Amino acid sequence: METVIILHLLLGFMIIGSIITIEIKNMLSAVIAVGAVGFIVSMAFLFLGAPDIAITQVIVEILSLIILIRATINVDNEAIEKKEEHVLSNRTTLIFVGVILVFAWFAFHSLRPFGEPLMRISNFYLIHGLAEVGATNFVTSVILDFRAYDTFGEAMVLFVSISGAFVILRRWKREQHKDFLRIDKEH
Amino acid sequence: MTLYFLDFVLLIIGLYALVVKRHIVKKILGVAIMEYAVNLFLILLGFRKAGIAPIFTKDMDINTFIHTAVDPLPQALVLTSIVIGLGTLALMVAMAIRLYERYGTFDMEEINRLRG
Amino acid sequence: MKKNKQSGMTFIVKTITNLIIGFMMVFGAYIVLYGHITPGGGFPGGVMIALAYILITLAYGRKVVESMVSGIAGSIADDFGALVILILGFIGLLIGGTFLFNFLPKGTPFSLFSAGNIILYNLAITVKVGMSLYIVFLALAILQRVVTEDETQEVRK
Amino acid sequence: MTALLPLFTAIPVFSAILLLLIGKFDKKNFPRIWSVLTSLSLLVILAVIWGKGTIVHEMGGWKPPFGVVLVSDHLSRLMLLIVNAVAFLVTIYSYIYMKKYEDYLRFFTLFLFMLAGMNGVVLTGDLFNLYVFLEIASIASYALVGYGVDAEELEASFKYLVLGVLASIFILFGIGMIYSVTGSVNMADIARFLTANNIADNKAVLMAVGLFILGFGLKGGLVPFHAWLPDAHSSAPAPISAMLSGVLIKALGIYPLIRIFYNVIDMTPVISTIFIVIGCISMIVGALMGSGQIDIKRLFAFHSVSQMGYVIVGIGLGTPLGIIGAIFHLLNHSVFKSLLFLSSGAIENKTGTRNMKELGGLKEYMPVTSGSAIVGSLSISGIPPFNGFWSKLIIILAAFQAKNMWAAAALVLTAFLTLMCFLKFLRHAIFGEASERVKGAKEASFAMVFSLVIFAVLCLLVGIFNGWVISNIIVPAQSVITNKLGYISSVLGI
Repeated sequence: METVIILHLLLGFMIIGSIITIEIKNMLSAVIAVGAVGFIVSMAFLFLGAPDIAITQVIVEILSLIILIRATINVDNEAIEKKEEHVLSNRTTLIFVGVILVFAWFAFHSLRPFGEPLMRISNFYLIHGLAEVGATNFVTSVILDFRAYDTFGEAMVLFVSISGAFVILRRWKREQHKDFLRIDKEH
Repeated sequence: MTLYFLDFVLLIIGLYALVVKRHIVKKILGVAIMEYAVNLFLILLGFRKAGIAPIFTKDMDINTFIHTAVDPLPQALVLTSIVIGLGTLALMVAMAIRLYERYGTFDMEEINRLRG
Repeated sequence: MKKNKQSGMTFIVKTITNLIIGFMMVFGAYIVLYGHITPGGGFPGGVMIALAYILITLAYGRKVVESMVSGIAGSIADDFGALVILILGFIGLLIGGTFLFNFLPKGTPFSLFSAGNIILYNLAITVKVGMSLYIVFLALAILQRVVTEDETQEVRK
Repeated sequence: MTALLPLFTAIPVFSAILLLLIGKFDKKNFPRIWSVLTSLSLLVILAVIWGKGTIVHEMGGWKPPFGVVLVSDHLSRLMLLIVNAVAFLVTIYSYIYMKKYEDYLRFFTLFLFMLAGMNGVVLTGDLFNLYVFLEIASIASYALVGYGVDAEELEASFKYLVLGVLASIFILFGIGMIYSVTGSVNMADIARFLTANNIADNKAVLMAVGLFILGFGLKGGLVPFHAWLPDAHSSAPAPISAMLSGVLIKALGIYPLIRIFYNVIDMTPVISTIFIVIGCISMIVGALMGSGQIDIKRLFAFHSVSQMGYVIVGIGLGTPLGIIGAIFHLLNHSVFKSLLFLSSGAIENKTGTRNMKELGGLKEYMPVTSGSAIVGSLSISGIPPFNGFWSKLIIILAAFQAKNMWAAAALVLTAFLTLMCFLKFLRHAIFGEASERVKGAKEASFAMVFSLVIFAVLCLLVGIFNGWVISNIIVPAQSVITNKLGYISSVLGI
């Protein structure tokens, strides 16, 4: 029973942390605040019985913090003071968000109650996992044998995003006819 | 229920940051928060009351293990989506750096205006 | 590791890095190799080993790390990691008739070689994830220095 | 036969990785030749498995609801035909076009990954697997849109990236909700569970439906979320905007909507009205905003939004005739829209500008390109002998048959607006007196002209033999869509 209380606490901290992330002025402290939210998420995974995911979350969290700090360290870190709300006036966003939250509240009531998952497929994994795959870590047996195609696809996702980042980051001197291609702005 | 709802509030906060904030890095942080919210939601779905991690150890009995282990399927999905989130984050930071190099500012409104 | 004084961070950070690197590599290798017995797996282990190299980059600067694992070697290792996964998939297709079929013997549950080619997948994913994240960090680091040079103040890198 | 299905994603990935390895030594010719061969081999495999009924491939040897399963029924094969045929012709086109950019090794790598991602989305029978391959194709297309690393391209690809990630997060949240209610991620198993327990009206499924419409609608460029499409499609290199408009928004946006709302969750009247309303708004807004454009690529991009509105209206009608019209228009749109974008690429390559006001009299200097552009414009505005006319006609008839007068009116109005807009394009760019920029231009090189001519001939042939095309390709796909129980039994084998 106390895990539910702890989880409520953690989720509360997460919400506070993300509000701090959004409203804080200095960019570096916003990145640190997101790191804090990430680590609380990893703690929540531990309480929810997912050690694999907690380890992965912590490690990926550290790496994304390093990459984010790398992006914001040498540039002007002050947020933009100019008028913030440009997309939607405050009232319409609040009404829109209010409607979504109310509908979500009723939708979540018709989900399975917290703590009783409908284990239709996972029971097969738990029963047959040890005999047919032989791995005692059932999450790994699901990842690398029952649903190996997902992990194959996901290893390729990382591969694509790395070569995509290289495409964006390559130093490339386009030939001088670049302005030739430019659409004439003054028309 | 309230856990799902609080998690959805976290998602809405990330969405708010993504849509309203003008600073590119704030948008990236908004995306990161939304990724956390979705991953946590998937794991919350798989939790079993008084459930243990789906790791079978020597001193366990297989039958009690099957009835108390937490659902391993959402964990497999979340492992994949965490790494996808890392991939998109790397791409976004690369683009943010190049945008800053080209436009000299992280302000999305400024960039839209300059782009004409 | 040759300790060139002018690049990298302060002396304290360097000594701490020397102490931590060994532990990080061993722990990463443990997580990868025992991924199918205890929590862990290819991804966290790979990222941990990449973090060890990134720590050296931060502490000692890019030159030191490039001498150990150069960008080209990293990208080739990255491609080989992905190729191994694909080849395992194709072998599974030939032997078992379905893509990514687990064709190796399953062994006894708690021993190291116990889950067929899960351990091979784990190793391939470790090499791939570790090397590709290391390279992308190098790319981000290189570009970052160019940006700062435009602002004509030499950042100690 | 079932062993061939995983090759559709494995071969492009394998050749992309090989490209990176061998490309380090030979940057110039190997990447281009190798990717043309790869897309050709995929077409050959498709020809081998073409007429074979529903083929199911269980990944890793596990029975469907427990492992990931690849399902190739008539609808998937139709989408595979669209994806791989356009990809093959675009690869030939970019054989010469990419000379303008020095480093095209990574271009072809990302192109092959995008192709693998789209094939993965179209073939998979598993909801989460669809999300993973949707991510592969999207991330590859984000990087490809920003390939020129120019100020505008970077800004356009960043906006596309942010909205794309937003859509993926909504889709994943929807998958989570469906998983919680039905306990499974396999599409056929979800469909069986929902029909067995007839809980299709419980609120969680309704919210998941909303999230799917939001997510896939954004990927498909429908109106409330089309903000990224004109910028991304106009600032991308021409072969990429042809792939994006011609194929990507269909394979990642429209196909999942069809598959989920016909084979997994029932198409309730509420959802069909939502589809029709979104479709009509997309049509009209796309056509209106398209008519005001000067840059020909932005004009084509806006018309992509309005043509997708046609398809969504056809699907929303729900009647067999409406679905036949929608799928036929999907096929036609991918042919003539890729043709238009490739011809705009050829024009831009030779005259250096995409501004309609500065072009003019292209028919003397670039006869073949302008000829194909004329064919493309006529078929998009629905002039009889060409393919666009027949599919628009079927959708309009379906709207009348379904007594949906609002949709029919919107359909006819948009057809008229599209016609006006493309006549303006033809008058400015192709006919009229030649501006000084056009005088120096000579015909595009052979590879580019080759794929333009093939697309134009396809437009004409499909237009003339539409009877054969409808009965042999479109009707089987439509029968798969409306036959939900058939899908469940063929996949799960019960």
